[in-house]
Amino acid sequence: MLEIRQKAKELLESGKVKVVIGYGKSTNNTTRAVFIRKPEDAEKLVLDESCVQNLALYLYKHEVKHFGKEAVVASLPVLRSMLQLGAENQIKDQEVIAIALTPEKKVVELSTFAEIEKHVSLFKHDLTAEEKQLLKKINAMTLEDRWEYWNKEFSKCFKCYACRQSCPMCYCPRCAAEVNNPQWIPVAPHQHGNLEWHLMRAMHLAGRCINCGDCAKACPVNIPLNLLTYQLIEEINNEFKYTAGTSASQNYVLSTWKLEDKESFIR
Amino acid sequence: MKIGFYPGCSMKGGSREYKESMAAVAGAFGIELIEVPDWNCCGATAAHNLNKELSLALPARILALAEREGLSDIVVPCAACYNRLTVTKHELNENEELKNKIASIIGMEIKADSGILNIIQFIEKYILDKIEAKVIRPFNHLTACYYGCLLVRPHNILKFDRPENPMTMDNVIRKIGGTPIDWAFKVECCGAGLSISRTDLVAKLSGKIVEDATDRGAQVIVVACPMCHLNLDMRRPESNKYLRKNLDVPVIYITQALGLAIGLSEKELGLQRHYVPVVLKEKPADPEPVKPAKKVLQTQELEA
Amino acid sequence: MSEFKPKIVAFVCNWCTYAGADLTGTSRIKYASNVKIIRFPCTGRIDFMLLMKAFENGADGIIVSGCHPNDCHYSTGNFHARRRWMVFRHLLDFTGVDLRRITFSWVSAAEGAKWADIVNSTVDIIKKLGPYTNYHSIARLKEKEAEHVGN
Amino acid sequence: MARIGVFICHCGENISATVDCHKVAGVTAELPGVVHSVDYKYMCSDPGQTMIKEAIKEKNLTGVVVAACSPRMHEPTFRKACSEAGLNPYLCEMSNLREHCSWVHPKEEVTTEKAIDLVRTLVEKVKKNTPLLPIRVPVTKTALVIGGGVAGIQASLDIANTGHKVIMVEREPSIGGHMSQLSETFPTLDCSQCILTPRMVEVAQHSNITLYSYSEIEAVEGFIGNFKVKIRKKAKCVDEKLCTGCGLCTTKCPQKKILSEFEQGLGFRPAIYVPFPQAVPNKPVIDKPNCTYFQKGKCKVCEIVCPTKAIRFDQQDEIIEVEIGAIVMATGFNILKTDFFPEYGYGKYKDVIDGLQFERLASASGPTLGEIKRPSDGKVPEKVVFIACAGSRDPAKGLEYCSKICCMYTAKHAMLYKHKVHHGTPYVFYMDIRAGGKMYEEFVRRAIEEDHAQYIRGRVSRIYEKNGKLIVKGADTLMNARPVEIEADMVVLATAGVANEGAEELAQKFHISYDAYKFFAEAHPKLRPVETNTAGIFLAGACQAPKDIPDSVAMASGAASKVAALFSNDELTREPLIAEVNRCAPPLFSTCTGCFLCQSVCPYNAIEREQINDRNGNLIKELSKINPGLCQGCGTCVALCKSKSIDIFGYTNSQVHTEVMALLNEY
Repeated sequence: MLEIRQKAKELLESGKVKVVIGYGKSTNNTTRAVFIRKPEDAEKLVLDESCVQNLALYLYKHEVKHFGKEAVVASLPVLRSMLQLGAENQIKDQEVIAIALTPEKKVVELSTFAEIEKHVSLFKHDLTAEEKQLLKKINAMTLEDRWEYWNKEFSKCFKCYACRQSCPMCYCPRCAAEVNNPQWIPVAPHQHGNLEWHLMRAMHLAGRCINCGDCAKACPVNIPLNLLTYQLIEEINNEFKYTAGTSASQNYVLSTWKLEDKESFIR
Repeated sequence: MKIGFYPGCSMKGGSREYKESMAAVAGAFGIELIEVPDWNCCGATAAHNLNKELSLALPARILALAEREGLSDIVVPCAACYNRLTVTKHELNENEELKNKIASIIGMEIKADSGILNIIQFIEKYILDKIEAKVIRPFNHLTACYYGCLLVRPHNILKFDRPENPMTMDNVIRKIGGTPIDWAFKVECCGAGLSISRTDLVAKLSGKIVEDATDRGAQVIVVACPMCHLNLDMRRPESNKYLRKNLDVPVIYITQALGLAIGLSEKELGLQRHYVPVVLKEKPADPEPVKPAKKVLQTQELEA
Repeated sequence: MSEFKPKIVAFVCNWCTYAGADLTGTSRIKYASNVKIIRFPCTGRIDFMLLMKAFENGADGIIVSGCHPNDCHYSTGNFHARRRWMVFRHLLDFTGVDLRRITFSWVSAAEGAKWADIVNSTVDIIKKLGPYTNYHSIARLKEKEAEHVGN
Repeated sequence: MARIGVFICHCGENISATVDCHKVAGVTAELPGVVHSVDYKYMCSDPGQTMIKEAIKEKNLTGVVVAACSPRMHEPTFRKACSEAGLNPYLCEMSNLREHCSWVHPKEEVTTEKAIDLVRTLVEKVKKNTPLLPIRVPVTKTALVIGGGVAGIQASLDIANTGHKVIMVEREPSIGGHMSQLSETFPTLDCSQCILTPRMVEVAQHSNITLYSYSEIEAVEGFIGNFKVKIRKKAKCVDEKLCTGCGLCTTKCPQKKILSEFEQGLGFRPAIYVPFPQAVPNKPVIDKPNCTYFQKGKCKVCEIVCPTKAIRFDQQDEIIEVEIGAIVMATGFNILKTDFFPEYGYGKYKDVIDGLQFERLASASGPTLGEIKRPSDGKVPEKVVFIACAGSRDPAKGLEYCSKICCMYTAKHAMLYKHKVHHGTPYVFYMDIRAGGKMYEEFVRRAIEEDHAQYIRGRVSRIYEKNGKLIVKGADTLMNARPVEIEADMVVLATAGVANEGAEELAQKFHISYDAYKFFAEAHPKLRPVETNTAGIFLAGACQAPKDIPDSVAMASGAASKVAALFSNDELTREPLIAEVNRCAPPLFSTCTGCFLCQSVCPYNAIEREQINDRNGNLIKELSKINPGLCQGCGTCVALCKSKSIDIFGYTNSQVHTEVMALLNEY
């Protein structure tokens, strides 16, 4: 924790960055994102297991950007988000400095995508055992049951869009859900509108989700909607050997193709 | 490991040594051959000329029996049987209606989904990758691999090797330290079914095969079909008479060659059963330098 | 009660399948009238949202069809579509949408007979499956019908 | 408020036989926004079109739906009619009641119901249509011809003679292609070189033709009328301006034993060489991999002997960018040169050769100066066996198609052989003799009757060497499959004609389609044989399928006339059915977020990056922008765009969405 503060201090003092995005204390011992702009404030930074939010979310927000050059306390999901955001031209190479921890918990400063890619490759990023377990459980259900299961879940949704707001990959200034000509997604939170919203969200994140799970954490009614995109992570990996958030230079899986792509399902 | 086995008539008679050597080799690799119970004639060679349904029903019954035993792979050493079984499997799977009809004729359920392996496919699938380790007496002879007709034809159904220029057996021989020769008659007709009715023809056809092999320095002819063996081996006196030569190149089964290489005894392999005594000459120390195939054509002479 | 008449929407590309369906007509091959075709420039244009819209609005089955690989008039649209469909199918299956209700096919401008066959076989499948009440019930069709009048 | 006119066509009986057109008209008349709805016997007829025009004027319609045949048939007709009546043509839509309804369904209630649904759908769509203006693009009146064989030569000359510029690109050091390798040509037996070389010279001298020999296509972008092509001019290591083509270097080059590609490996050439005496351009190139200097670092003999000091060892490949209006592909074919049939011993026996090699043996300029001598020992072969269909028409072992030219050139070979070796006997194994063509059958008869070529109908199973002879084993199917055995001195395989090396990559570079055998695909097998599916790119010669000389030349002239027709306009108009990225007021500028995931889906590289800067030139935002010239309107980007920022005219999101709604909701 001290090292982090030290590093943040340095960066701000040297003027290398203008703002450090990190975690700070919040009410009833939770943590929240803080934006440190003065070296002395570096003391406010904390880093413990309660620091789970994906801070990549703030990197491209113009409210933060206008402070000037950013550094971010970067957990693995943040780094992977950064790579994917890089691949999608939302942040540029060397635009943001990542303050990350090596597997040996040493603080390192990563300033280029290349460094981040190298760093990320040190960790194996896979779904957690329980995530896999859940997926297995759902996949084991009959079609009917799966339909029932998800509609039960979706029926809880009241379209607060917290999932969208918490997702670093949902950066569109106007989400398709807001398009009203044509009205793709019904506004009212009825069952069908919810289904369409969640399917669309999953499709739009297909091949882009870096499984930080913030969408599910953000959901006030606890819909396990991260599973939708996780399932696709698995499938896309099987089909195309592609994983989002591993490189800032790879082409988007759904805007490329191979002649030998499977088409057994096509008559 | 247990694998289905359809002997067919010849394994019980003329070519017992084929079966013996095969069992011996299989055993050496821990493979048990389960004979298809209550099997019947495969219908070669006459049935398919006389009655199509009969020619399908006979092999169909064999397949059905094998299925009943739960044998997923059946090895069929005789090329003629192999051909009949495979063709039948193909025709039944092509035509659901026909399949049902045949099923009703033999009065048995039939899926026709079991794998049918000729001896070479059998070796390739279950033995080839393990063999080099086991070779203790390399098969160091100039070898003419003789495939005959039924092993590789009709290609569109068997989908096995190149009908006019098969090489699979040559590869097996190479694996056991042999030197397959490049010769011209590896798929020529041996006379096959005429062995009884037109000995004269067989003498002539087989004679040419043996002659070409000998001319190209073969020290042994290796076959994978009882009928071929019969004609090249038993009919040797006749063919020699036709050729006015005295050719004594021995003819052995691929399984016997394998057996020898992994050190099984001549007895186990039934070598003593052959008509032409199996005397295997060693390959000469430095053989005729086999000219490498050259695409490049020398044209000095031309320009002269 | 009257027998079930499936509603089937076909999303097809202009250059291959639409032309193929034209050929079915010119060769007077008959097929079930349950299917109605919507024309797109290319399978690559077909938005996955439209498939959901079709189900929402009462379709019991969907056909999506375009040019065979390498035939695409735009050279690669169908390849991109192929990937998109693959992923979308995985998602639908995962959420319990019945994939048997969506037929994907390649039908070239020369395959009039194939088009008829695709339609008829799809209609048969859907007849077996019956109306897609699962989806329609949550889509609250009846209440919505009013909404669409005139827009 | 929309004012839609609906016009139901009976198409004589074609539609009205199974669809109650009158009812359809009646029902659609009730649809909201429909102010006019009629049915008529022939809408496409003159009175029919007049009905539409008048209705447009009288009821000042804002949209028209013609429910008749397939839009692929008559959409242009009716759109034209509308524009003549002052209605923007893109406010007219067609509903396909014939091909998609009346012809495929029986006469019954549901068929009429379906018709109504189809019409209603288009009515709803047309309400969302917007007036569009056709896109005008200029035409660069320069043609690119790829390949300098007889087809390329013909195409270039024809185009050049219409007064347009031509750029010809040839991969080899000289133009001429396969035809320059041939000895004589069927059915006239006139010398190939004699008829070709004058044409080659013409190309070299034509003021409208720029020739890039020893060059290849690096990259292509753009579209009809406006292609941009990068040509890689491979380093010849010879300064063409200085070189006089005296040939001293080629005679002095110490490297002499390099197999000559032109002689099909039957002769040699030095490392600095011209492929053949009549080459165009007649200037040598250095074959780096075989040049002593490039491999060992010393030699430079050519440099020393060159009287004009034209040798440039340091010459680099050069990339030339050209602007092109139309492209003719004339990349030709090749023959299957492989040990394709091990049983025929090609590559194993020196005296088993292929057709092109025989051409060189028979050619007066060939390695044997036209004497038929067999490669192995230079003896004159007494018996020569020619095998037709070596690879062609053989699904089991070879290719399924017929190579078309082999029957004829095999007959020619047999003849040439007989003419040169009077006491010799040519044998020809064949499946069928395919001699369709002017004077072709007569030619083959001559080979058989006058030159006594022994034609044997049957296949060869095997060729093997036995005491100096090639034993050819086959069957004579006309003698109920009697086995035939011929002791030949030489065997000539008429190996199949196949697509040229690199054809596939080239096709992908140009976005043209190709068949399973990698031959380029024509737009329509009968009606558009010289066009490709990519506008502005045409085909000539054997790159489309194996062809003989007359066919190749005819096709080349066809392609040339297509190019000339295209160049007869200064401007092309294109359908405005293209995609567009939305724009809106600052600070958003567009709902596009500039993720540029759409860039790689575009088959035409039409999606560009636009930078929005503030007045001090600082970047505010990067957005996608679609080049209307390049966009062909596939719409793949539209479906991909997550923020729905891209839309495509004619198939807009709101249009297709409405169609789905309308199609399914009867009301």
